Amino acid sequence: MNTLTIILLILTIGAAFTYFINAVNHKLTAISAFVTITIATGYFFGLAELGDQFKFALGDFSMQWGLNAFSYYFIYIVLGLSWLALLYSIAYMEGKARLGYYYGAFLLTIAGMFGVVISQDFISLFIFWEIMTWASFLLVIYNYYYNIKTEGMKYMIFSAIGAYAMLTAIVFIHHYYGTFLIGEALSKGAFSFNQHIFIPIFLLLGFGIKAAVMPFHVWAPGAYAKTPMSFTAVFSGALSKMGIFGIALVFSTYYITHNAGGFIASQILAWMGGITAVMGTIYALIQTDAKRLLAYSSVAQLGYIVVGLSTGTKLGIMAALYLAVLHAAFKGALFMVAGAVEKQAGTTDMTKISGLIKRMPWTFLVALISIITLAGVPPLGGFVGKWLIYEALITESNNYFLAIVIFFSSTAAFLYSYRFLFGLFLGQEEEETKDVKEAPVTMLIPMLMLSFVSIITGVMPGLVFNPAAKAMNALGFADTNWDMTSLSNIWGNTTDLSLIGIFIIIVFILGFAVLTLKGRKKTKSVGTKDISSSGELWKEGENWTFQQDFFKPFQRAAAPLYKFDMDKIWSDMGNALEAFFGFFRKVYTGNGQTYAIYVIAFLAILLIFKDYIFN
Amino acid sequence: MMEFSEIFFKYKDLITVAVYGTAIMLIIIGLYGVLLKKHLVKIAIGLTIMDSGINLLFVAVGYIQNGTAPIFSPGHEGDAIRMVDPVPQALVLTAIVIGFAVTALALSLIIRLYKHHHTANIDQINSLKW
Amino acid sequence: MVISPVHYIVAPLLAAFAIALLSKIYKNAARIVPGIVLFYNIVISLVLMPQVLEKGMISEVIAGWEAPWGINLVLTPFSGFLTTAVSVIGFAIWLYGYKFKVRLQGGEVKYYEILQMMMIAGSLGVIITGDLFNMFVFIEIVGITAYSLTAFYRGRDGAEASFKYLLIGSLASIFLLMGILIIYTQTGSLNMAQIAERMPMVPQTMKVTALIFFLIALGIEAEMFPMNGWAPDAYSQAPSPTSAVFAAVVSVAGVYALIRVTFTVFDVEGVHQYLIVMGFVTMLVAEISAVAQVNLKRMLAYSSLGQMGLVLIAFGIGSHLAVFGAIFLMLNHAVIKALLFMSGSYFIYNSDDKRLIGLNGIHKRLPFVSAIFSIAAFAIIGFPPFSGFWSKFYILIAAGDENMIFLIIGILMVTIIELVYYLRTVARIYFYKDEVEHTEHKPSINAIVAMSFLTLFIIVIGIYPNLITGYLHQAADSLLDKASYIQHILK
Amino acid sequence: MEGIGFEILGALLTTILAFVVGMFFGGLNRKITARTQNRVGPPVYQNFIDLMKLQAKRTNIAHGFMGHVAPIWIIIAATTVLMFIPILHDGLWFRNLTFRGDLIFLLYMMVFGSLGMALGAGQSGNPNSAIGVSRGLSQMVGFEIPFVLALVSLMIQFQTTSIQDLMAYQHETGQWIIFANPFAFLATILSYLGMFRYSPFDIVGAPAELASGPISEFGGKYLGTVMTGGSIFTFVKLVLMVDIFFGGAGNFGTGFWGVVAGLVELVVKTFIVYLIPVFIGLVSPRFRTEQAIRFFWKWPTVFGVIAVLWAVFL
Amino acid sequence: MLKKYIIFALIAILGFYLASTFKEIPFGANRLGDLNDPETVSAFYLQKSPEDLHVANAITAIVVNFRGFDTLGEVTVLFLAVTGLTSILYRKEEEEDEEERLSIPSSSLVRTGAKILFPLILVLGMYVFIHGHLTPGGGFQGGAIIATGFLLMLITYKTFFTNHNVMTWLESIAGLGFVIAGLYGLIVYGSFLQNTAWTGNLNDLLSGGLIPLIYIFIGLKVGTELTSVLDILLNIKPRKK
Repeated sequence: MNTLTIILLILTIGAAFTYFINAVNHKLTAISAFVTITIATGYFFGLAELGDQFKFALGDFSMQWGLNAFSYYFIYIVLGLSWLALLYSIAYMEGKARLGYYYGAFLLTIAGMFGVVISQDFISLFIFWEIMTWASFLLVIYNYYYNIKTEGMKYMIFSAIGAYAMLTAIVFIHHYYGTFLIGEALSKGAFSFNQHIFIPIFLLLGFGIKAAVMPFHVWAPGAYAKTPMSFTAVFSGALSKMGIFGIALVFSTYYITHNAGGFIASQILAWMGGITAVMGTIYALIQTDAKRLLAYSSVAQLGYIVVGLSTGTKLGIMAALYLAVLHAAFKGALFMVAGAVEKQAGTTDMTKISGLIKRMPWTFLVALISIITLAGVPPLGGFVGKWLIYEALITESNNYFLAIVIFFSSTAAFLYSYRFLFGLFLGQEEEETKDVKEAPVTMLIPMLMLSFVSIITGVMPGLVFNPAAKAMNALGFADTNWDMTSLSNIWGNTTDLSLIGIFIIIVFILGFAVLTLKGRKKTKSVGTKDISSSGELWKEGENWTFQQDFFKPFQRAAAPLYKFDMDKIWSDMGNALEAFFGFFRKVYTGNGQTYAIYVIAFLAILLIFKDYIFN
Repeated sequence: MMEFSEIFFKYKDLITVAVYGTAIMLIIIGLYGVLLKKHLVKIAIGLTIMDSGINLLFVAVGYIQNGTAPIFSPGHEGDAIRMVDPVPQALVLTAIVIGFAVTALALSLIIRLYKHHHTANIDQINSLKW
Repeated sequence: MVISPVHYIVAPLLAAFAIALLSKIYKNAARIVPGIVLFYNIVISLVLMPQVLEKGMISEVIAGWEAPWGINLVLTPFSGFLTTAVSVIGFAIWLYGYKFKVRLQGGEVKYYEILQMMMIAGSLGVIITGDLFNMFVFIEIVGITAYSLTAFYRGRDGAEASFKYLLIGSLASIFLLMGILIIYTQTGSLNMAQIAERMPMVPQTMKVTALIFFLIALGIEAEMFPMNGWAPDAYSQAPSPTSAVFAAVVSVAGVYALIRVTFTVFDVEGVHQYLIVMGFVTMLVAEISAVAQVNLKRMLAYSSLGQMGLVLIAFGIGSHLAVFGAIFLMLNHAVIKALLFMSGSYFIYNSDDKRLIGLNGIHKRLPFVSAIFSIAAFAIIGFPPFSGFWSKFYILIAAGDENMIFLIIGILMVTIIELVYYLRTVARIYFYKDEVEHTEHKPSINAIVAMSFLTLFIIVIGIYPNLITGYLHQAADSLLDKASYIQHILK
Repeated sequence: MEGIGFEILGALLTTILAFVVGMFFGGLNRKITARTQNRVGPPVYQNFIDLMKLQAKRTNIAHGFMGHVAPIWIIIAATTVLMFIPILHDGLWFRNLTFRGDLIFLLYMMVFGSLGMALGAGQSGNPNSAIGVSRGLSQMVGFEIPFVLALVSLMIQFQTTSIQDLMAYQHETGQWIIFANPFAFLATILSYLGMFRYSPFDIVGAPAELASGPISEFGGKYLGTVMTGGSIFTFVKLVLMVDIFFGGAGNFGTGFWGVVAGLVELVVKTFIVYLIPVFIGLVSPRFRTEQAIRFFWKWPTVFGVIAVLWAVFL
Repeated sequence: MLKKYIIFALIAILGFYLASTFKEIPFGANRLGDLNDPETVSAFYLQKSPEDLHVANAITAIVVNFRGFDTLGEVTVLFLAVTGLTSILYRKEEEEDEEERLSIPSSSLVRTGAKILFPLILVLGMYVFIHGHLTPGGGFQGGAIIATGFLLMLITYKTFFTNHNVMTWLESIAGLGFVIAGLYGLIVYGSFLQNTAWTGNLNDLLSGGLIPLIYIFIGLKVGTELTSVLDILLNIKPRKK
């Protein structure tokens, strides 16, 4: 028996067991789910090693599962993040209804992602892909029916479009190259853009929808925001990375043989990614609900990753892989923060609550670290990703203007980053949130662990670089050695992260000491109601928090960008189709005689054209 | 008094047209009833007319010129050579009975429809649509 | 006495004639005897199938006259596979419907059971007969029973649907007779194998005209697009077990007849393109019409029209893999759609409302049935790991091997339409608040057994299709290998 | 003269120098403004007096943790950037950590301070601060674009991302980059106007409207620290400008007097550059935020694009 | 009205193509081929029915023996039609009301005539299906004749009711008889409906083995079925206004 199959079995059986044990005892549900994922994770990192393979035949097709460095890298994200998210769920989902449903679907989704990553033939890839999709769909519609019609349907339809595009490509790979094995298809150049271009195009469509690339991103914000936060962490952190996984796979041919068609395609995809980043960002910064804000920001971040992938250079792919891990870390943490706030304060609507920093200091700390990472400000991990992308775009593949676009979106990202922190934690302390408690410790632990990842990667990115380099090696890149603590581009300019970190920490400690010690006696700490308000004093029940239309000026300035609303376009298209269907089905007039006339007419037509039809 | 076979030879085409034409005309008339008449009973009648047209075609196709009925009555044992094709007639027997059954069902359905809808106009009986 | 294909027909006939007498002695005979008969059909299949797979095919003659002269019954791996499937599903449906009619009067149950059983028997006859006119007779048996069953409920709509069905159905029988007549005049035979043998000598115009009449007549039975106006009404108005039989048995028989005639009997070019085009049109129109349905059974009916269209497409592609996929899809559709109708009827039964509104939030009352309905819905859309996925996948691969990219894209788009409305339905079941008043009708144990059996089939085949792919390959081969059919029957 | 001690000494010297020069520049700015408005104006060393007054305040109002650390963040930003740009072109003096960071790092480091400031202002809960922050960040999105365009054009043109190399190039060829790529200079100087937040881009602070915006809740030692950091940062920005476009300072050998001459040259150059925003600020009214952003996205961006094209095709 | 003309056009097209098709099939031409070495089924039947089956009426031979399976199916169709009719027109007991059958009171002439004719018609029908294998006619014809007799009675006497019990028994017995006769062949000779070895000699009343027996069954069945159809259709109570 093979390790991979055993892990899949553990996950699926655990899912079923969890689902059914909920009927017995609600307490046990979370426990069994957590035990399952723990066993699976431990088993994997304990026993599975590179090169494990499992071959078998299903139908008339030979299936093959295996583990190479590339998939291993993604399993870090999948299993690690899922483990933390499940740990988080225990407290987060406490007292909610339908726990069996939730945990079962959760484990099933994990199994699906695991399968997608380890499958080395297209059929099992597709099967696991579908399992992953509809299992996650079950979680998207977990919160009952007000979002089945809107978000759930949108998510499912787009996923189906993607999956079926993928299926078409798979079918044609089998037609042209006579194989279902990914490795074989790769070696035969199935993904090359110069022959049978629609195969990689369809595959990219399939994976790109899951990665929420621009014209198809409309499902993502709603789905991320409507799902229970404990799963959204995985949803945006790991599940969307499956799309990244696939895109990297499709481009792996182009990475080795830089052919012209691949270049054009990658450029187009890169620009789509850039537009995605901009769109996600500018829509994120006008949100008033923290969850939607984070959701849009996830779309933007995935845009960066797509850009990194499609540059196809060493730094670019490293940027993508690095950001894949880092985005899992900080965005997972941020969604967990939003979940914690939702659980403790009851809502994440930033116009309703503010000033939670005193109530939930630890949560705020996590949020701060993750937001700094997201904004890409040194000395935390986010900067490394940003640096890699810019260097890749400017120094290696001459996409200067794309670099500007990316820079625009990441500068605008400061706005919503600040909005998130300010809206939830800073600002006036509200009466409503007086008695909000800090989140329970089982929720804090995963968040803190994730933010620790953000911190450590800031000074020692090599921790991520080395496995990522192995993954790139599996993709066909020459294994280049990466320094543990410093970045260097092909022009030989280096940035010494550890030095920066150390320096900043020193200055911080000095400044903090000085500022705190100097006149400590004379420093008196006051609440947020005690402020200089040009003479007038704060009265009971007044709310001075500035939350509505926070970035109105920017909105006015960037008005043209907001004109172009993909969501509306898609919904109009859908309504038009529905109307057409409603009209077309009237061929079935209830009149039996009409049906008879159809028959005779059809007969007459056949008789007239018989020589043309049957010759 | 002419022998039948001579008449047959004389007016072969005419007879052909007459027989086939009658059958086909029956089918067409029945079809006309089915497609254009609004009254359910008339539609059912159209169906039966089509049926009889087909049956007539069968028999006509089975006919062999100046052949006898396929019955070996005493004295005619040997003359299978002059007999018409028996198979279509056998098939027609079956077809007729089936047509009868279908017609009976149709009529019973019409009775019920008339009970429920108080009309026998097929255009007004379309509560199931789309 | 040794078991032979004719038992498929004789046992139900015997039972049908006997029930009238038995029910005078024992009231419940009308309920039980059909079950015994249908179970006996399964036994027959299980006994005959190995021989068929071993010998290639079984041909039995009636009245002791050898193949071209007398009527003969043929069990090729293809038809044998279908008969097995039909018998099993038929038995499952009987088991499901065993208690179904309790709310009607005892007087009716007798007729209902007889008609149901004879409908299944007639479909079996269509599948196993090797004689054109005999096929016509059996099609008529199916038709008569179907008309009667469609109008079985007292409501006014039943009679209307039944009349439409009867109108179109008798047109079908007339055209079928016409085709048979033309063929008979040209070949002087009614035996399919002999006709197929003599077909090359038939002049082209005759051949094509006859083929057209067959295509129309059998297209009506196989629910092809312009001729399938009757289908939604009949499906939606018949009692639910009957709808299940329509979807699972009758349509299978119709498609079988169409395929047998076009593939084996005739040798005309262009039939395959015709099948592909019309199949796609059927599928498209049906699914489009299904989206906006408000009536559950009507929606299911349109969906099964769509599936039939896909089956026709697959047969039209005509390669080994495509035929394989088509047979697989026929099987899957039979099982899954039967399941959908079974579970759906419990929803209707519970909510006293044929419309989809009645499904809102019904899973609270019927968790088991809802689960089965959802699984079946996912399966028919073609989600892995359910059996529906494999058939669709095979068909797509076959289409890909014929390099029909647009066909593939079209099929998948239609599948997305299908996905939309099935998803809405499942969403209603689980995620909507229920407004309408409900009457409490828990599923009876026999229904649960039947449904869970079929569900198990879906899942097991979905996870491990190798269980039946072997038979399917033989079936596809036997359908495509025309020469051996002729040679084997004509000796 | 090597060794870690030397490094630290240099760092301290640099910081002090930057601090002093920055304060004086601030004073000069106020003086010039007064003169042009026919006022006498405060003495040049007025800022030192203010600073001392602030540090000596009786009570300091703290608004919680973020408000407490915000000034430190400004200090961090200023000093880090200072450490990572070369003060003088040659010699070991004031070399600090120059070789360890590149332009992209500097780009991000320069927004570090304003973010920290914004967080601090945010916690104070003063609506004015929040509004100021919103305006400031929006405006930042405005002026960063041309600035980055300019820097990118330079990176492309000289195939490097390190200021060291840029200065080295200017030193070898003797040609200043302002001539090598004038549009880059235009874009940069225009975005500097926004960076300095003098009018017409002073809506962030908006004296007399927002109660001086983000910093309105800061007093005593906090405001003092903020001022310190700000003045250092002013100097840092100028030095960066000079280093990039005006060939940097100090080609007079590594002797003591050479260093002094270099420093003098640096101060002169920086002051000349500093006068540009000052004078523009004198003569121009105040932009609303969106006007400011649109301004930055109009001509400076066009210049930036031209600069990039220039760099690519010339 | 456009639809009408379209339909006319359709019908015309259909008629045209039918005519052009049947033009190719010469009327009255001999398609049987050589009778001694039969190519077509008809020739084979014409050859076999006197020789092997000793049935004078070749059509009977075909209907009952060569293609007896069709006939079985067809009898089933009739049976099912009756069942279907009953189930379609089935009325619950409470709907039942003693409203008498809609029929014009017939004159005494008709009544006496019917009285006299009815047994004769029955006898004629029985004759027809008993001699089905010798003379023209057979089970179907005889059954039809019997049914006409009952029809006569039904429309003449409003009080005349057929005994459903007897009907059921008769038709079931007849149907079972047919199937059992077939099973006899299957059990004894291994082929369903196969005729007995003993077939008498041509043109005897007792010839053709099982064929006359089966035809009698068919006659009974058809007669009863048709009668019950008429009965059911006549017993529909008129719609209440």
